[in-house]
Amino acid sequence: MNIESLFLAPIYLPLLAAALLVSAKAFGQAGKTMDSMAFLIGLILPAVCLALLKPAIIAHQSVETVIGAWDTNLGIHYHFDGLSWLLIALHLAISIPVFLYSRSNPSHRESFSIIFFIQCASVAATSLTADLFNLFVCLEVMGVTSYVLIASSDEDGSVLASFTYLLFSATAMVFFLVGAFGLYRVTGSLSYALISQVKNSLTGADLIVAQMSLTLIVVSTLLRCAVVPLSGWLVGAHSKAPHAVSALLSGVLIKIPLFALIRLLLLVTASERIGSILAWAGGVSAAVGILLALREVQAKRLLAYSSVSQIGYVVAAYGLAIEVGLESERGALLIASSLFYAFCHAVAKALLFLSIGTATDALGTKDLSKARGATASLKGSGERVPLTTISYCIALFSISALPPTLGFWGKNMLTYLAKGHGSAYLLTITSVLTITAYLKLSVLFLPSKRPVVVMKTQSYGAIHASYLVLGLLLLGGGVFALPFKNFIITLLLPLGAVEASIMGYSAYSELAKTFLTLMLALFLTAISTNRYCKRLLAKFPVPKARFADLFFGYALALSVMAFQLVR
Amino acid sequence: MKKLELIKIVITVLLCSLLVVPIILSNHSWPTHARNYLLVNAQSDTGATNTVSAIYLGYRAMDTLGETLVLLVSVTGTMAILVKLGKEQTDEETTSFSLTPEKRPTNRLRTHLLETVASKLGPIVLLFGFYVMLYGHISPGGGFQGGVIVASAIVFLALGTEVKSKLTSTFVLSRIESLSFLLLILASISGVFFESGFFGNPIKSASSLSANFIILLNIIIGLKVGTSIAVMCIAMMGGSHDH
Amino acid sequence: MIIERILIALLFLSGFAAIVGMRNIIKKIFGLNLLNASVVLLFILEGSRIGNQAPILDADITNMVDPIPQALMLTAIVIGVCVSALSLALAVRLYKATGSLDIQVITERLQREH
Amino acid sequence: MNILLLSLILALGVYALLAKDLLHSVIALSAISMLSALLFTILRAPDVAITEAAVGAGVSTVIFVWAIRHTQRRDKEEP
Repeated sequence: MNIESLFLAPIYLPLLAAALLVSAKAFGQAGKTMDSMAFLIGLILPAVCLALLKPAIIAHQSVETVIGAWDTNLGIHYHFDGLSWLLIALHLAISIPVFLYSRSNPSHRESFSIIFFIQCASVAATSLTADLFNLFVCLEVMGVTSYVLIASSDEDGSVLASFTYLLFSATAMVFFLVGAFGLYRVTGSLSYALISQVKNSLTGADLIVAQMSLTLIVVSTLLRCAVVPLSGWLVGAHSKAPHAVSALLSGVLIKIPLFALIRLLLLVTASERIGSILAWAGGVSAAVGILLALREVQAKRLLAYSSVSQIGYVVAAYGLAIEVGLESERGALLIASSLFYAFCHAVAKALLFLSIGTATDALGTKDLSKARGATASLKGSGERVPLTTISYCIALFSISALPPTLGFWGKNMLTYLAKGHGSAYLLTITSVLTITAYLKLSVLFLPSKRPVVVMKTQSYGAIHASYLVLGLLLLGGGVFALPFKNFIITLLLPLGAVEASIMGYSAYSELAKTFLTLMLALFLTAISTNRYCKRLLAKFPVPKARFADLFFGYALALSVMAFQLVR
Repeated sequence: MKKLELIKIVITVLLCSLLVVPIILSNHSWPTHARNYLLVNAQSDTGATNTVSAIYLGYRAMDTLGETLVLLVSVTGTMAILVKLGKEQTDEETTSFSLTPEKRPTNRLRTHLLETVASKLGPIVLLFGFYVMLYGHISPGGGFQGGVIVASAIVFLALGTEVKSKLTSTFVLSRIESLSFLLLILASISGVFFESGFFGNPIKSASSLSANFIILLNIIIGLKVGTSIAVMCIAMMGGSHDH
Repeated sequence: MIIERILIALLFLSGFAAIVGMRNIIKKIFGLNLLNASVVLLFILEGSRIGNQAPILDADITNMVDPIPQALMLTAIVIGVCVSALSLALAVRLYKATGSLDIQVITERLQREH
Repeated sequence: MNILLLSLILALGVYALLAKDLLHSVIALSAISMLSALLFTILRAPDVAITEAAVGAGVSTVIFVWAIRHTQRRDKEEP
């Protein structure tokens, strides 16, 4: 087995699992054993393959190959390096516990697993591909699986959320195709390396066409990441989906396209302008997302708004890294911390969605103004150890950047590195507001005087297994944060980054800052529970995203980016 | 309020058109080196004389796999929705397309035109579909196109025959579909064990046989596409409850 | 040549305007279909400018059209139809749930239930 | 010839979007697919023509008609 075959394993093994499940379903053989076998083939074996690849990755083997060993001008290029390894590892780290969790919900079991495994394959393919049209196909597979998974929820609004997301992103994908047309026409190729070779020597009208095509491609891909003018679809989709799907979508799927895009952005000239826009867009996303989350009274919608806010951190660091350039030490550190924070947020948000989802199911309501006493309800429904509450607390600590969790390192390192840029201020304000928003969410677990409501009883074995994996990742990551960080920096070296270490920085020196942030957040919470303040807040109108507004945001993003690039 | 909405829509369309129209109108000459390469090498590389097939199932077979996955997922999703709808709706909502002859309005007139024509046309269309599928590497056509034609033939047969035949039962069709999907995945993985890599042509070295891999993929994709589209169409016409 | 491109651009824009502006969700899906059709037309039209023979390697072929856009468009057509099939199924479910095809009415009725 | 076909396609497209009867729109879309297939044959793209005729005019029309059967045929503005 050579390195390419091992690297492609996360694509074809889940597909094999899906194919086995399809056959089992058609022949009436589907059941728990089949499901477990698919789990082994589709998720555990790829993880083993990744572990086998680790020595090669640490030795900085970066292979660019053509699928099927065809001619370089025609075949599809795939790129195997540290970045793709990290992205696939991130996805597996979330999808294994999510799959375990989903086994607790037996309805539509077979179709769910089939689509889940196809989505796994598409995520791996997206993080590996270095071909424009193949990226289009991978994004479409990822999108179609998301639409179906969102619509598989029994909730009423889920169909509308899925439909809105579908129409918005399908339209954007047509724009992506137009962009691919423009680049193919001007450069005569579809693989990133060949495109950048020709594009960097263009002049005049051809250059403008190429830049506009690049804009269409970048903005259409960023749509999947829900950066602010493009984020209108996210809240409905992620709050109405089944809990396991929400965890996966919010945790991983909004980040993969962003990092898949970096292969293209690093190659073309003038991408630092895209970077500066992204840095600002990230800061604005963070602030806007958290402000909307503060207004929200539904548990899952609050989490979804917080996803918009947290992806803002990732995008801001990512944009700054591209603006500075990966050759510089700061750029290398920034891109590493962006990926590091993506990891922190993915694990924490997945755990939050799973625990809050379980808690609201047990309570039977999602309304934060009414729901209290989730721990008691969970106990009533058959949970012996209050692991839901405990894991919620761990995730809360991580997402509010409190020690000793992974998020403490991730967020502080990121804001430290972003210092000096305007959006860093927005990020600092956001971290205060994030704690306030999550304190508001925590009322779910406060004890209640009312009698305990028990909706249904169920077994918590699979659910607890998934909590354990995610919770241990957060706590263990907190302990081994620095080695982990250095590992990421080493893996990203083949991207053109330089060897850089973050020696002068220790997050513990910022404990005072964390303490200050926490105090400020508590103060804000105290104020906001005040009656006058509540009345004042209620006067602000709630923004209602209509369908046309989504496209308005899209057009805005397009024109801002095109103006920056063509100018 | 309504005016504001309208202004927003107009601005959106204008901004997007500002970006898209220059790309569409650009006058750069179309690149030729890929075509020139294919003109010389396509047949020796893949064994197919139809260069579109050579790209579709050879050079860019990965895209085709993705496309098949999109089809699979969207058919699965549509079927799930159909099943949900089928549970909710009562039997009074019959359509003129309905598969069961008693429910068809044409049946009341006793013309039998649709049944007769469809049942005679079905086998011919089926044969044509298989022709398009099998000769995709040397003439226009291929697995996907042939598969869609096969699907329409199956729908014709389902419309035409009043007796349920095995070919038109969704039960059998979905079994064929699942097996051909499994075969497709196995065929694409096979290259990993034959040194040619994922989606490589495992029988590339035997030059006289190299077109066989494309023929094989054409047949598998054709069966997969044909059966899944046929299952979806039959389900939409209300014939999915036969098992 | 320029007229053909303008016609395709107009087709694209009318489809896009329908997606953004029409209130009927099935009309929106029609718009998506037109959008897809225009891109397919664009690729094939421009790709055929460099030759005058179909891309099938017969004995006397010298000047064939570019087969790459054709192969790409096969994929794009199929993906487009799959996506619109799925969106239609969702639209039917929305209609069954709310009794309307108007996006604003659907949104309001679904929000009211909360 | 190309211009003629393209302007027919454009006209049918606009009609499909403006027609009050959704079934008429579906027929117009189906006609667009057939005309596109014709255009593809003229442009030496037989494979795309077959696909467009089979998928665009065949399968997607069936799905559209199914959807309209299960919803409503007329596009009426609601207050």
